[in-house]
Amino acid sequence: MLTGMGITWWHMMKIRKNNVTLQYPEERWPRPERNIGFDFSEYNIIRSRLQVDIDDCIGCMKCERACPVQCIKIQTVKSGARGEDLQDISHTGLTSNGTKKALIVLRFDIDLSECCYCNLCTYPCPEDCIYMTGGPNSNKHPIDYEFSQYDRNELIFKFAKEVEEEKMAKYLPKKEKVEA
Amino acid sequence: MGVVHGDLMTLNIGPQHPSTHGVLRLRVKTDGEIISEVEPVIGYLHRCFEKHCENVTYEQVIPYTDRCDYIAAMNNNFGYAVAVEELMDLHVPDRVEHIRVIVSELNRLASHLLALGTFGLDVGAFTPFLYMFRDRERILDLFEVLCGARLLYNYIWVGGLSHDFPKGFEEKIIDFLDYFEPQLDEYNGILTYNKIFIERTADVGVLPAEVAISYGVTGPNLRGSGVKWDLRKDDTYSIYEQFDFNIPVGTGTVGTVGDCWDRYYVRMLEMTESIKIIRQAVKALPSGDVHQALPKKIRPPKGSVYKRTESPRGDLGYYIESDGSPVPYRLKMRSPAFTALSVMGEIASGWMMSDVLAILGSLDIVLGEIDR
Amino acid sequence: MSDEQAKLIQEAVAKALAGDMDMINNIEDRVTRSKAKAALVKAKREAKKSSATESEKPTSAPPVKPSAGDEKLSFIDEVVAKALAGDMDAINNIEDRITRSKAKAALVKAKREAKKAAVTSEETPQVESIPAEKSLNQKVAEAIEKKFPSSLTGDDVDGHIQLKGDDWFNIAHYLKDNPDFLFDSLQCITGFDLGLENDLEVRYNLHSMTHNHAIEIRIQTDRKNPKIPSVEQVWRIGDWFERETYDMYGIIFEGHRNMTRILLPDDWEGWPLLKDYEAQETYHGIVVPKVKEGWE
Amino acid sequence: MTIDQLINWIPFGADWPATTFFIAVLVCALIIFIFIAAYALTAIYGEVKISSFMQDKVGPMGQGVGFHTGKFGLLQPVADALKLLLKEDIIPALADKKLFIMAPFVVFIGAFISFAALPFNQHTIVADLNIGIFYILAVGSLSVIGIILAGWGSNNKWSLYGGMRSAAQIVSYEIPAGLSIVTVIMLTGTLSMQGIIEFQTGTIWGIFPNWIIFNNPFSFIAFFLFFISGVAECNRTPFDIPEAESELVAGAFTEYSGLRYAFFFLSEYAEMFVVSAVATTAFLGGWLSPVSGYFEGPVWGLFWFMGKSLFLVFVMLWFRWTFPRLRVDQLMSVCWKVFLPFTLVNIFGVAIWSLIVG
Repeated sequence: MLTGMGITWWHMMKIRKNNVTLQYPEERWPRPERNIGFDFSEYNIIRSRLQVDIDDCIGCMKCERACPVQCIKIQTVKSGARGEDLQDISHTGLTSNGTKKALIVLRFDIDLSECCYCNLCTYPCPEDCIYMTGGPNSNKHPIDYEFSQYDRNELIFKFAKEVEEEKMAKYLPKKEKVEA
Repeated sequence: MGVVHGDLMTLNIGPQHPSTHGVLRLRVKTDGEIISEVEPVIGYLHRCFEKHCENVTYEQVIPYTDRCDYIAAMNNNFGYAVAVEELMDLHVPDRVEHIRVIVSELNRLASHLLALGTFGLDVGAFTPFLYMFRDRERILDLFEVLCGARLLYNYIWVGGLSHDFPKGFEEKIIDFLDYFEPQLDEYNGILTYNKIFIERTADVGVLPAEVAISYGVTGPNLRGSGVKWDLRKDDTYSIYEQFDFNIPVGTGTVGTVGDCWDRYYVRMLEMTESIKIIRQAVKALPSGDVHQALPKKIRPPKGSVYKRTESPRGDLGYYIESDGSPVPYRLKMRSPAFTALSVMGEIASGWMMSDVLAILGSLDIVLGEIDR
Repeated sequence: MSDEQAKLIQEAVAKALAGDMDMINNIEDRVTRSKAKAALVKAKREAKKSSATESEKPTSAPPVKPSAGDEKLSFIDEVVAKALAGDMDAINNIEDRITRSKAKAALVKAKREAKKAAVTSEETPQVESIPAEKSLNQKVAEAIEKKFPSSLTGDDVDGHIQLKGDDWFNIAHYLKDNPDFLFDSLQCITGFDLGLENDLEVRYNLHSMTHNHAIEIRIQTDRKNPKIPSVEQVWRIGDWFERETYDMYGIIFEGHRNMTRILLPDDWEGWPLLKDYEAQETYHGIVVPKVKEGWE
Repeated sequence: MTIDQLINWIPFGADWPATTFFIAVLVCALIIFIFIAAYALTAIYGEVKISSFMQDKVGPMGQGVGFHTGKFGLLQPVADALKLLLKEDIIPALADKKLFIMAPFVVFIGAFISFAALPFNQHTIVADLNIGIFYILAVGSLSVIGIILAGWGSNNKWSLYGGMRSAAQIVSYEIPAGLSIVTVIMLTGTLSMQGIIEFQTGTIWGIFPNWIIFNNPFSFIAFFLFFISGVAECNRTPFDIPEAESELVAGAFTEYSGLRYAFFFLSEYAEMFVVSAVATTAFLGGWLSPVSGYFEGPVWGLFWFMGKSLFLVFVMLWFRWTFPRLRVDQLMSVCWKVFLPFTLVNIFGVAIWSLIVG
């Protein structure tokens, strides 16, 4: 009986600072590495939010296939010439590591309300353009895990570039244009 | 027990009860304190895991296995990966095996800490719960460094791992173990040998060995009843035979063999065993590339396999039938908590109200795994 | 297609087979000419196939692929055979790029088969060297056959034991009480849907704590009204496993004391894990699939 | 500053005796109510803060942005009070309205009245009844009725459980508490609180203060018995079965919210203070200073009295964060099979002791 009381007494007396509660509004995560000694850039990854650099995306849809919950939707269309820059719809022909882009990404939506943050989509991506923000990728995009919305549909992040209809019509495949 | 028998009232220890460890309803017939019949009602957390697995490729099943037993997700991944690897008879490099053992033993510590903490809560002791969670926080931090997530890791893949240990990770594990070892006897001091705790748990909810075997109870609950059965030793998988650790068995030091206290104490001893395993595994950690044996396209040959691994709650069995396509034809997960809960009806009738909840806490069930 | 046109085509094809192609070429009506040509190709292929079968190579030559010209295929076979024997230059100096890559692929396939054949050959001797200790499955199968004649259906016993469903209850008792089997713990019951039309199957994984050995027993029942005797009295866990299999597959276990759904709500229609299962639209007015605009 | 001194202190008191008496009582009641409210809030804050130290948590910290709970969470009690006052008072549809509304007040009255006889100082006592301690024990059991009303009134099975359990617990623990007080009365011979404290003045062998706890071994045991059964009486761990979170959600108080819940809360802490106050008066020499010669005087008296009882309240907090909960039948068996015989033996022992020692 008394040993138990002894322990709580000892705990009370020795107020140790390494308790693990995190004062959220002030100490934002990733908190200063108090007790495990790892700076958050040394983390393997941090599962915060998916971010896509659309300029690098060549529309290969590997991430769409890899997603276990099918929460990524991509639509692409063949661009005129391979690797050609199309200024008016701000479509860059070359990716950052020089590969030529043959497809224009019309739509690249990730539904973050359904995403299970398993990070399976970032591995197959040849251009490494889909990644989790922060941690080792913090040079590409600072960490962002505060993206809650009031309406569920706003959680559908649209990464493709917004382009007016008639400008894009020029690049839609010919026969589709005939019927429209 | 009860001499006075008024008319029995059915009472719902309903899905939103503070100590049912999740969404479980106990339909209970009682006439005041003494509970004459307990019938667990499950299915509130059913997410058709097995139907999902029939439409998703082998790599994509892993995040689903995480979400079954979300307290010991590493052990689930491990069990699934071992099952598929046996189906494809794929051999994994040594370093991956060692890391898998380290990581799932760490997850076993975290899961036992949670189990013992909430068991203390059910019996009313509030402080040990917080001590145990403070230490569990450390393990979750380590996992966070390793694979980004704290609870659902998607770390152990079929044929290898998603990430390797970051630089200096082994020292951090050893530091944690050195810090954690003395904490164990602090828990013993405050809870295990506490007179009221012993009074509340000794001789309560006694589970005899044959009943346990017939109900398919496995893991710490079975070992609490005195049966020496641990898959890591008896049906070894991965490289567990390289480590020497013994299997604690309930001996009824306080009450009879197989009561709540035994199940609690077996988990406490198991933690010291896990620490031993982790130390040996970290010492013997070879170098190598963890992505080496990751198959490009997982297409197991036709056939079926039933593989069991030791999760913190017992035998976690995967029955996988593959028809050669990259999508499993049928995947059945045998969940240890499912069988542990089935024995609840048998051992919990006839006890008082607060004992029924103590027995439930000692069985350490997780509803995500029961309802799949 | 009028009959004289058919006659004309047959005649042209016969001539072309004999080598005189101009008869076909100068059929003026475009349609019949194309038909004739098609007939000619078909005729040639039959001829090829009949000649190919008797010239089948003894070595595990790559299977004859119907693609490309037939003579090219036999050429690849020889080259691969030579390469297998170690003389690689035959393959390297094939000038036509496509055939060379085909030959190389064929070579790789041949090598893999050869390796596999070698591996299996190593294993098999081990099994034969200790014929005395029959595998556990055979022992159990024989025991069951002795006690309950005509209850074994499948013959292939190494992976699992196929049983007929009818007296499964006393077989279960027998397996549990027989001293040298002592299967006292039922590890897992797996419901199984063999395909759209064919029947359902239930697989029992039994394990013995004392002898520490395990077997798997499969019982098939037809799809229309699936019925299997329940083993709930033998192994108490059977109660919940069977209720779950009933819940997912609709297999009714006779003799089960409380045959109700365990996971799904009691008034849910349909058996979810069947291959031909469609989820019901609304359940008590709640629309089952989540509607989300701006998507799909 | 008892009530009668107050009466002749009021200037025009003489010609309307009834109203002045009423005013005096009103004033005292107000003072006590404010004291209880203030004490309860600090006790809540104390409990949360101390428990956070004991459990390695941070507890209510208030630094930084936004309207938080002050520097070290000092505003936490204010925040709690505001929350309780502003929260909506839900009355369950099928609840038995009258009982449901009446219950919290009955419980609070039980605790509130017993403050009247507590001797805060040599002469600051609301009513120095000559049956002081007996009055407190009698009134203390009033709150049981309130809890049963709450349990029955909120018309759900769980609170009925809680109500019945607490009824059994409090009633059965009144007996050992009462009997251990009997040992004190046998020594002091008087029932009035001030009288008991007078008896404890002076020293034994010059150094020990002549408190009843050191008087003889039996009264030493009687102190612990009284204190533990007092803890059981106000439903604190290890006897907090009526509102056991893990079993009965919140026992009899499940359906309450807002102001009504505040009253339950207040009465629980008030009850704790009453029990520890009676323990200090009866055993630890109320407002007497441990070093008999020095630190006398009214202000010091108040300090000693508050210090001792708050220390005992702290011990109750300490119990809460260390011990698991007893089961109901164990609770009963401990009370009837262990405490009762002990107290009887105590009484017998003290009787012989006072005979021999004289």
